[in-house]
Amino acid sequence: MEKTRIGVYVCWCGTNIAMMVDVEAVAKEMESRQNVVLARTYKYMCSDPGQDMVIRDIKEHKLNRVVIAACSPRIHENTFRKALENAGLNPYMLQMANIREQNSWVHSDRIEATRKAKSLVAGAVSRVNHHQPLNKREVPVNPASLIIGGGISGITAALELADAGKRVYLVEKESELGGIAAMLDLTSPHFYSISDSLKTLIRRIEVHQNIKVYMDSQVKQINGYVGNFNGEIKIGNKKVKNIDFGNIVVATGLKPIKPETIENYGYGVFSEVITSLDFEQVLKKGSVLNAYGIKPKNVAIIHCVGSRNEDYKPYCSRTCCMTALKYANMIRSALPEANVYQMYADMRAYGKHCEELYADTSGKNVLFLMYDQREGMPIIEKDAIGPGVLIKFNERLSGEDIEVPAELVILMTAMESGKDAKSISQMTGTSLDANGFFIEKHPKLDPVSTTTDGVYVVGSCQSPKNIPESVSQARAATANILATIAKGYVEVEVITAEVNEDICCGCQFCIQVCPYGANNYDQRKAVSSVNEALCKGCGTCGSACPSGAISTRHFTDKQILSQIEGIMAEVGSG
Amino acid sequence: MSTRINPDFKNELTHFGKDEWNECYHCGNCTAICPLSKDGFLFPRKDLRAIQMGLQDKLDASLEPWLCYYCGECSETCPRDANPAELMMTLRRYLTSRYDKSGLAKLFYTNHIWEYVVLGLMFLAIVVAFLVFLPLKTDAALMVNESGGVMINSLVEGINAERFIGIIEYGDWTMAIVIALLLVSNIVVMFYKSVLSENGIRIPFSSYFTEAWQLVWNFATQSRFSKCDDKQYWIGHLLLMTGYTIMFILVVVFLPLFQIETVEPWWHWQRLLGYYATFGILFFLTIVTIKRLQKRDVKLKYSHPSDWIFIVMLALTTISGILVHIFRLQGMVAATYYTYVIHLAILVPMLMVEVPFSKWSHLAYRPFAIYFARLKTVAAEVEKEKSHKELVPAVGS
Amino acid sequence: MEYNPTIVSFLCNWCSYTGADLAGTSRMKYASNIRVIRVMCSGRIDPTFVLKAFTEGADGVLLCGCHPGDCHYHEGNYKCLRRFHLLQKYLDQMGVDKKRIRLEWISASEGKEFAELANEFSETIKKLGKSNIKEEMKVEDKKSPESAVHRPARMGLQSTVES
Amino acid sequence: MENEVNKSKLKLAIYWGAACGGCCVSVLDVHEHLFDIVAAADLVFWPIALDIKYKDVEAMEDNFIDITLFNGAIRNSENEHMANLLRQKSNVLVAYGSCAHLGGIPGLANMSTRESLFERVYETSESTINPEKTRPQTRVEVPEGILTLPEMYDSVLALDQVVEVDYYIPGCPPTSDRLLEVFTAIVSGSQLPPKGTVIGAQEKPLCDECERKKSENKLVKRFFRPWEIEDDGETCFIEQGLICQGPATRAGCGFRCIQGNAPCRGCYGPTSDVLDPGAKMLSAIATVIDADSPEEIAKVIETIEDPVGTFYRTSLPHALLRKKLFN
Repeated sequence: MEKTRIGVYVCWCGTNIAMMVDVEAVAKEMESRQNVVLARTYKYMCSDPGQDMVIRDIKEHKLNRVVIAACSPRIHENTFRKALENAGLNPYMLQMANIREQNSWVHSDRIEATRKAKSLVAGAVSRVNHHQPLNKREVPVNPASLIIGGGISGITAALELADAGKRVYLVEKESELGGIAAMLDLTSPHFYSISDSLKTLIRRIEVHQNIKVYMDSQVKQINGYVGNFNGEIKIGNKKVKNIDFGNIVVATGLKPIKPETIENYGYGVFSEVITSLDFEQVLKKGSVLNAYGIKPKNVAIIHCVGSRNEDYKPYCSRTCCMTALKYANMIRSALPEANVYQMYADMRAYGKHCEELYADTSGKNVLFLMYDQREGMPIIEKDAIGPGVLIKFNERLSGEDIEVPAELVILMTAMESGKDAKSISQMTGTSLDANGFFIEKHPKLDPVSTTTDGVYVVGSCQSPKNIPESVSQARAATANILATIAKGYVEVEVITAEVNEDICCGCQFCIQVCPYGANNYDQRKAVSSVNEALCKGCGTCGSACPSGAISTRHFTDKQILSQIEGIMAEVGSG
Repeated sequence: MSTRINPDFKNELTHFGKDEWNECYHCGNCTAICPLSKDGFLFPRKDLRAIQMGLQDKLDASLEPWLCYYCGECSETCPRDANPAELMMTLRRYLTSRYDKSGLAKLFYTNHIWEYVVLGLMFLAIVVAFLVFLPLKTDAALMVNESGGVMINSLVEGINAERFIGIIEYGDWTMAIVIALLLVSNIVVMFYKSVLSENGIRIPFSSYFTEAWQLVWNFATQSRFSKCDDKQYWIGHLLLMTGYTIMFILVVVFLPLFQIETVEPWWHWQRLLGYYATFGILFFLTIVTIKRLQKRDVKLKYSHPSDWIFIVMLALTTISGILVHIFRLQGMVAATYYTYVIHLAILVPMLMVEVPFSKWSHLAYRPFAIYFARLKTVAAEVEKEKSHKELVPAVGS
Repeated sequence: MEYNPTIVSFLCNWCSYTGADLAGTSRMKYASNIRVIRVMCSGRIDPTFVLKAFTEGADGVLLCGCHPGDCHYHEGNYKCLRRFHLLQKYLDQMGVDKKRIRLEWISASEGKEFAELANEFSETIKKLGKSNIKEEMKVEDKKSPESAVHRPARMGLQSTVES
Repeated sequence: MENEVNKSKLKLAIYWGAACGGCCVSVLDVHEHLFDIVAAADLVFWPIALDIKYKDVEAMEDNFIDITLFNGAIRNSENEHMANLLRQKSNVLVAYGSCAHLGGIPGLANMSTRESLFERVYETSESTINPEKTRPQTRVEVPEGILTLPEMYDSVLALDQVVEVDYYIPGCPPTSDRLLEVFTAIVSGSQLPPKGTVIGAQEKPLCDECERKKSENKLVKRFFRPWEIEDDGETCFIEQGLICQGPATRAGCGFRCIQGNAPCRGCYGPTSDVLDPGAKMLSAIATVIDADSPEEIAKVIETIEDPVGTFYRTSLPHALLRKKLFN
């Protein structure tokens, strides 16, 4: 058997690590560990010269295991795996020790931080001894895609893929396509008629030979893995259709919260009080009237109804400020004499041409009144002397307690994730954040992928978004999908469970444990087997296997136990 | 107690100058830059907010517009070009109209035709009065004294010099008393609105006297203009105020000493004072006229008709006064008489209209506002000491 | 000087490890005695790991996974929860203070919560004092030095290091 | 000493440490095959059957004995002394049976201290009258001389925790068939497996042999002790809520317990890759608890009355936590 030869590299990360950790001492300590051939430090291991150093050492010193003590493996594990690969070593012969995010950045005692770094690196050294080469696997990609949700994002994604000649299954739970966008009259900040544009897009979808639309339908089950999914669609109330597809675009969007739950606004009590989507319907009819059919002299638009409020939704619903400004403009056109009030908590005009809309609108005799959610939200009461209601609150910019009469009150209601987000996230193996929105793979660098390969989340199912953002995301996801289809194959998870058939006794503990149905009982051999294509490598079955027959590649008992031994081994101080 | 907002109020204010109240989004830059602003004293944003929301009572009680000396830094810093400095100017005009219970100030500011008409009528009245009751002697050419100057008090037909100066002095005093009464009544209203109307305020009686020096000092020196970076503005106001005051005192109080038949040598104190006053006023007028026309300096960029009326009237008064002096020294009898009549026909309406009802009044309201603000601060300090509680000072000084 | 314990922590890759990384990127300071071992899912945490950590000298063991319902692998964290409860009962029976092992849910966004948890658990363990498990479990070496080197394959791990 | 032994025959020793004697009996259970053994080997030491003294063993040359089958755990200084002695005198030392292998049933004494055991046995047990609280002493001087007794240790150890062991034959007791197989293999001179190997047992766990019907439906709402439930005689015990160590235990016993409708207790020990069989089984059992909330889980766990006795019945001294902590 080839002799184990380990190279240890401790990164300074400029001063990020070196300031709090004595990197030289860490490297020196590792030199004496069993099988360690060399231990070096370098300013930036992830830089090209840093990687080249590893590659050179692997070749010159015949290293066959590498430990890199640097930042979180979640950031650079792939970088260094590639470096190993470039040096002709199996990429899995690498172990990283996280001495930045979980050490130098969070501790303030240099001696302690150095001691901890030595432990963590010792753990990695101990572990890497037991690493085994793992080989990548490639599977073909089914060029068809499933799109869940027929809003503006789903429609865009469907057309992009279909126009590229790929089969698309579009599943919409309602009986009409268009989602929230279809309920809007004009867009902000440009006042385009979105319904006109949507009609064209929907017509194209309906006649497109590559798109199969399932209306009033829901996805019931999804099995498989990137490139090779299989799903069940329940159409209407009974029919179940089984389809195969290679990628999934989740575009389930969002919905407005029920403002009834926020009692101080009196929604449902006073007919003068309506939601923004109610108002869109009013606007679509062409004239601004309140529920009594009267042209209001005072129109109040209340922002952040349920948004940015710990009691309801802590996040910003993002589209309301601009929509509210749009309303002010439209009311101003329809009723030039009316008083228009914007009751806001903070005005957010972050997008292209949005600040301009704000500036423009504020010049149109619109009164902006600020309230503080923490100090108390506006309370709507019947106006004792006027025809409408009275909105009472402490106006933050003047410090005055004021009353504002209004015959029409528009609530800019918060948006929340769709109610089927939970089940779809479970079916697709994706995660939801604390607010029920889908979590993207990386919020900055990979904003439409998810941690499940082949599943993309676009549009407002991630967080409230405006139309151009949703459209961009849909196109980004489809570009990714078309790239994988063009490539023809995808690489699938190599960190999977494996069964040692010499030990497995067929007790079948592992079968039910697997959330992906990857473990099966082989009646003929009387042992369990793992379908590696389905396995995601969580390792739960390994921990449930009483006989030790199942191990999780790259996270074997031996590897983890030796990491514990390494971490707990005595280290020199200072 | 909550206040019902009045969105129509801002329309009323548009007649006083600035007519756009929406640009401000309350970033607070103006408050940050304003040399008068102190912690918790949201000057000048607070007044702007009161206008936007139509909090009229708040504004009527506000002294801040008078404390502001229009350095213009707020307007220069404003990211939205909301021009808060000009807003304060507008508020000063508005407040002038609110202190005046006769309604004339409001009439003049909101419709300046009326101001022209009143000025014109008074001009005509004085000219007519002179021509009818105090006409030029037919042999006036004889009324030249031995030094070659015109004997101004003896120019009128049928009235001896003593009688004439008595009439003029009587007129002076009448005018001064009328103006003073009007101005004082306005200041009383101002005091009531800005100080007394505030609930629970208790001003220690002694402080009325101990703080009175503020009034005199600020009136005489206009020292708060010196807080602006541009010192020229302060010097201009200082020269104007001193010159103007000297002239006013000489004309009203010491007329018999001043308007005399003999011509004193040029170094005589009377003449020197007169020259100083003339120079002071002219200097100021020249500067503001040029700058108002240039429209570069932010505080002189936005001119209201009332601003120009004041400048023009003051200029005409001064020029006519200079002409009287020149004609007199040159022994030009008729010219002296007619310019004298015109001088009075300009001076009197100017004082009658400007002092209680228009632009001039700010020279009085400003020192009083500082005085009142001091009184309020003293009251607040006493109250604070009494209760040992943290109180936000009502106004800074 | 105050006793400085050693805590071994098992964090799931998707939520808790990311949460701990977030504490780092947010520069939140916390106790330095936590030694983290990354596993893909809290469902991978085998009770053997916990016992091994204790016998190697850990004073406390912290297990963290995604919040219930948020597991990247759907329900691995529930498996962890069940094992944790039975393991606690076993440890209690073995005379090990139950407080030396803790299971908490830390999401990817809960950097602050992780830092607080690390501090809080570190305090708990400091109060409990040094664990005597390693000392107590040591088998006095009654064998000859040569035989001490050799142990059956299934027992040790260092011995199986190919050297 | 001059033993009448045939140099060509294997020299076999059998010794018991802290044991019940069952292992020795298991040797006799080979019945008539005992003659084959005797034909092939000379028994040079076997306290239960032969009158050969310790001093006779001490007198043997090192490695004189070819094979020693050592059964029983190490509980006292005598056990330890003999383990060392036999190690010295034997070519091949075999840990024979659960007690020598992993500590066995006597190992459960590690849940008590020596003091509490003495107190119970010599003072508080219902059948004891000992007002003077007399306890056995390791050394007592009497007029006739000095009497000694072995010193009882505070905890029970498996054989390999005291001396180097060559092979393990697990079981409580090992089945006679397995013993014969091993013996036959040795006699026939076939290649011996690597040192440290468990012999006389299968590599696969017991379920591989077990004839009960197994399925993937392992979820359990509550656990039962054998007397609490009527076993249907054919379904996997675990699926019926009975904790059976079968999946974590080597096959080789012939699933005799299960044939007797009793769940496996794990006497054959874990498979070769398992560090702590109790922890493995504990993990597997916890995984199939059919509850998600902490309260429900705790409720199900209440039905596992004695985790140590359940999961470490025959392996406690060899577990990661090999004894209870008394603080």
